[in-house]
Amino acid sequence: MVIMPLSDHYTYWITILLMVAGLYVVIARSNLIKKLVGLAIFQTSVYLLYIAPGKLIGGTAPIASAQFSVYSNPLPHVLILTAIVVGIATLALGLALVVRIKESFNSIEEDEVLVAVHGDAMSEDGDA
Amino acid sequence: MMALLVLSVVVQRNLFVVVVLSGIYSFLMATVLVALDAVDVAMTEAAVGAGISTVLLLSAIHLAGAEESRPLRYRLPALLVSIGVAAALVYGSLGLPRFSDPAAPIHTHVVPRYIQDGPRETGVPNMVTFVLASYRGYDTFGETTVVFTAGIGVIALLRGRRKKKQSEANAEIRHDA
Amino acid sequence: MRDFFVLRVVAKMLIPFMLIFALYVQFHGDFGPGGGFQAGVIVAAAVIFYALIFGLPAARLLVPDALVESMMALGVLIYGGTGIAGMLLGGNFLDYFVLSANPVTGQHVGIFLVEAGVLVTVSGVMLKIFYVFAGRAKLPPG
Amino acid sequence: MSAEHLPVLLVVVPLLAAPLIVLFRSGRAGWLLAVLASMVSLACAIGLFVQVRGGTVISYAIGNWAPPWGIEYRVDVLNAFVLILVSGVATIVSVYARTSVISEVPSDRHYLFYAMFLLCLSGLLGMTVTDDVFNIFVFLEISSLSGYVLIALGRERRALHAAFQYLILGTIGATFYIIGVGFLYLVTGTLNIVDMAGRIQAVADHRPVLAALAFMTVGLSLKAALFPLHAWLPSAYSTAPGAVAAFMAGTATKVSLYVFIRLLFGVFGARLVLQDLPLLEALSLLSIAAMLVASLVAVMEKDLKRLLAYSSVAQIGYITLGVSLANQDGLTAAVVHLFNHGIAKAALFMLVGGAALRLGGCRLEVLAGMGQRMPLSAFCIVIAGLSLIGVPGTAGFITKWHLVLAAAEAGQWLTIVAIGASSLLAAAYVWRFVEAAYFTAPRHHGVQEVSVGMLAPAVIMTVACVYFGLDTSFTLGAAREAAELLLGAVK
Repeated sequence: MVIMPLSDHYTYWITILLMVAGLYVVIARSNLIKKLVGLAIFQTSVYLLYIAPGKLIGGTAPIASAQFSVYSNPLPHVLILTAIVVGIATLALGLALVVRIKESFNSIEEDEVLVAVHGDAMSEDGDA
Repeated sequence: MMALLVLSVVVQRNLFVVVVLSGIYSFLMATVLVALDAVDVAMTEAAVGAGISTVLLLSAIHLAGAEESRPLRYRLPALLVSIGVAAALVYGSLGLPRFSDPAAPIHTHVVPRYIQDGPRETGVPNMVTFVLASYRGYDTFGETTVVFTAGIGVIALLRGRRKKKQSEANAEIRHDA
Repeated sequence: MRDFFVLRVVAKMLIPFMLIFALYVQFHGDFGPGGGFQAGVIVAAAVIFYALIFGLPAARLLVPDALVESMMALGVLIYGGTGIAGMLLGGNFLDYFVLSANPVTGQHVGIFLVEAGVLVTVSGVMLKIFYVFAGRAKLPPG
Repeated sequence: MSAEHLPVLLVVVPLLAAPLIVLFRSGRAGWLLAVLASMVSLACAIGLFVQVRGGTVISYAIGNWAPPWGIEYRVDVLNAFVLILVSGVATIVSVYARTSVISEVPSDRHYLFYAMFLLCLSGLLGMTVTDDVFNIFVFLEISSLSGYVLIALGRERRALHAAFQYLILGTIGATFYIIGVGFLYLVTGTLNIVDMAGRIQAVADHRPVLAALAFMTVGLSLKAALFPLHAWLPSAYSTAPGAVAAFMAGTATKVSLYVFIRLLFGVFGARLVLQDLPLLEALSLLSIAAMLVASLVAVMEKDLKRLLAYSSVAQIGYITLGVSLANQDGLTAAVVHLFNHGIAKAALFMLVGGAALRLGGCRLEVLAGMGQRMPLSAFCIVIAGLSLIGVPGTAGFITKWHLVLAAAEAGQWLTIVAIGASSLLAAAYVWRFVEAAYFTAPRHHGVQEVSVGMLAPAVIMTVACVYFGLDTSFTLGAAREAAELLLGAVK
């Protein structure tokens, strides 16, 4: 669906919509897991910004072979492979933190955790 | 369709549903990536986005609870930030090369050498593989280190240190210390 | 879950195939899509599959935590070691040309070694993360 | 292995020491390796600095693939200077960390702590030494992920929330940065900074370039805690283990600022005439706001660590103010303040971390009478504090002096007033500590000075604050050369 060049910049705009929706979830929602899902969507959408322009219509996947002479651009693929790995690494760490926050604060809603954090700051004896 | 999915992620409050939706989102993304000739990326996105992330998110939900207790609120500042970001992106994208323009800089600079000489210089036909492991092998070294960092980070955060009542699990964790 | 005899048999049959598929993805990466990262994920998935069917303790007995943790570190060391080897043989860091008398063979060796490094670290980390999360979740023990 | 490999050894030695520590699984061996690897990095950085002094540029092609096809390490006087700061702070803090870690981190995690510390260090060094915009992102993530974990290892449960908040904001920052990289890549076709600077002039449409500048600025400002994007910093620094706060306060934000300066002048400067940009005016306004507002918040703070963290936000304002002036003195001040503020904050967080361990907290009322109970620590805090104010004879004065010169040259008299006001506020927040430590009756009895292992590194760092205020040949010399280099790239 994305490959149809309805307009010259159609693919960019789809990418932008997805990115911004992800970003909105990160900022607006208070549930910590939901924030991480939003973050993942935000990151995933950036992949399209790189990959879509690398496509050449009539080209093929960048694996050299005698039958083809036009290939889509391999460099964005390499960069995005790295970005995917970084994304999952961030997600794993984020979830580990959420689990610890749940165990320590018994909540994963940002506002409730914040109240507890301020409570700790006031009483100056945050438990470990 | 992807946009619809993302919108339902925004609205949906049951985290379990959100996770499943984001898994489907990744899967759709992988399909799009195949259409864009990025087969290696598609394979990884399917394995990571639809596979590992989903498993991780589900186990985290299992540990931390599945229902978002806050009702949906439309927060003006967040909306404004998002709109601002979107505006900047659209503004920037207007000056970008057309879709599938063979004369775009990314197709005329740096990459031609990979495509023309790479298979001969490295003896490997998959361009993604040799750019990844050789020309830009140092990025991949960094990437491996990122994975390693995340691994020991998760250990440092989640090993041991549980409440006493779970001593059975504790004993289990001891033998890796 | 112990009692699902069929599951256990199917699992025993499937897991070797998963590992072979992982090796295929690893080595076929030169010609088709795939490589160390994807193969690493599949190896980890095979063990996770085992853990789901036979229980976490059984999986931990088969692939102990200490081994997994060492794998995480070892992969990075293999990758970095390949880089250092390039330096010792008179090239730059991660210079594969010097790894063999023939530069193209050198590239082959280099790419093979670093992909192996990626495989080891990625499978180790994925598995470890699963162990740690599942250990906390008190997955039904076997 | 000869000297030509220094640029890569600098990063790879700490990076490979980290998995070795994980293999050994011993806290003591981990500490030894961490100290050793940091020292090797420092030695490499000094070796590089000696070579690049006087305008030489060292280029190192990793994998022997010539740039822009491969990844290039490129060292000039600017990043060699930053490398010395980062590896120097790491070396001193790694010695200090031994005691700090034993008292603040559970013992089964000691070796993981040191592995994380080294990964964070190699991430920061890698960001500094590379000439590839995507490679910067990869190493930024290494330092960030390890940074989140290091902060979360703090004793209080607040540390977990601080780390999570930092993870979210840091990842948004990194993603913004990568969006900016995407725009630049799409219009230039390259990722190598030098290559990009050459090709960006030929780009017909300036809209993607401006968007890239905007996204990279916001992304890096998030990582650098530039006002008003500093939300993560105070809670992160005040809840992290002492050694982590000292290390990160001295290095992490500085490296992000370095990358920002490098890209602004090294890539965008070649295309956009800096005087025509509203960005510099905006940066200057935000810097002044940071200097005044954050200092004011610091004056109100009751917790010494949070006070220092807000002071960091204010001091980052000095650096960006120097950048926004974009003249020789301004850039000199910015670069030299990266260093001067880095060592002052590292010293202060080490000292306060030690005091917090002894006295059981670092709210000002808990520190009452510290001047009698822990005379050397308290004295050093005052000395490093004087450097924050910018009293003559300390390193901080050098920065202030050049900032004032730069503002005068640019004819911005109001800016000079703002610098003066911010210095007065700094004097006020340092005075709050003096008042508590010397003019309040002690609450604790039988409290002793911290152990030599913690005190000695902190004292060395404090002495450095004074030394570099008196002998400026190294710091100012390097900063002047770096400023010429940056301005030369723009012309």
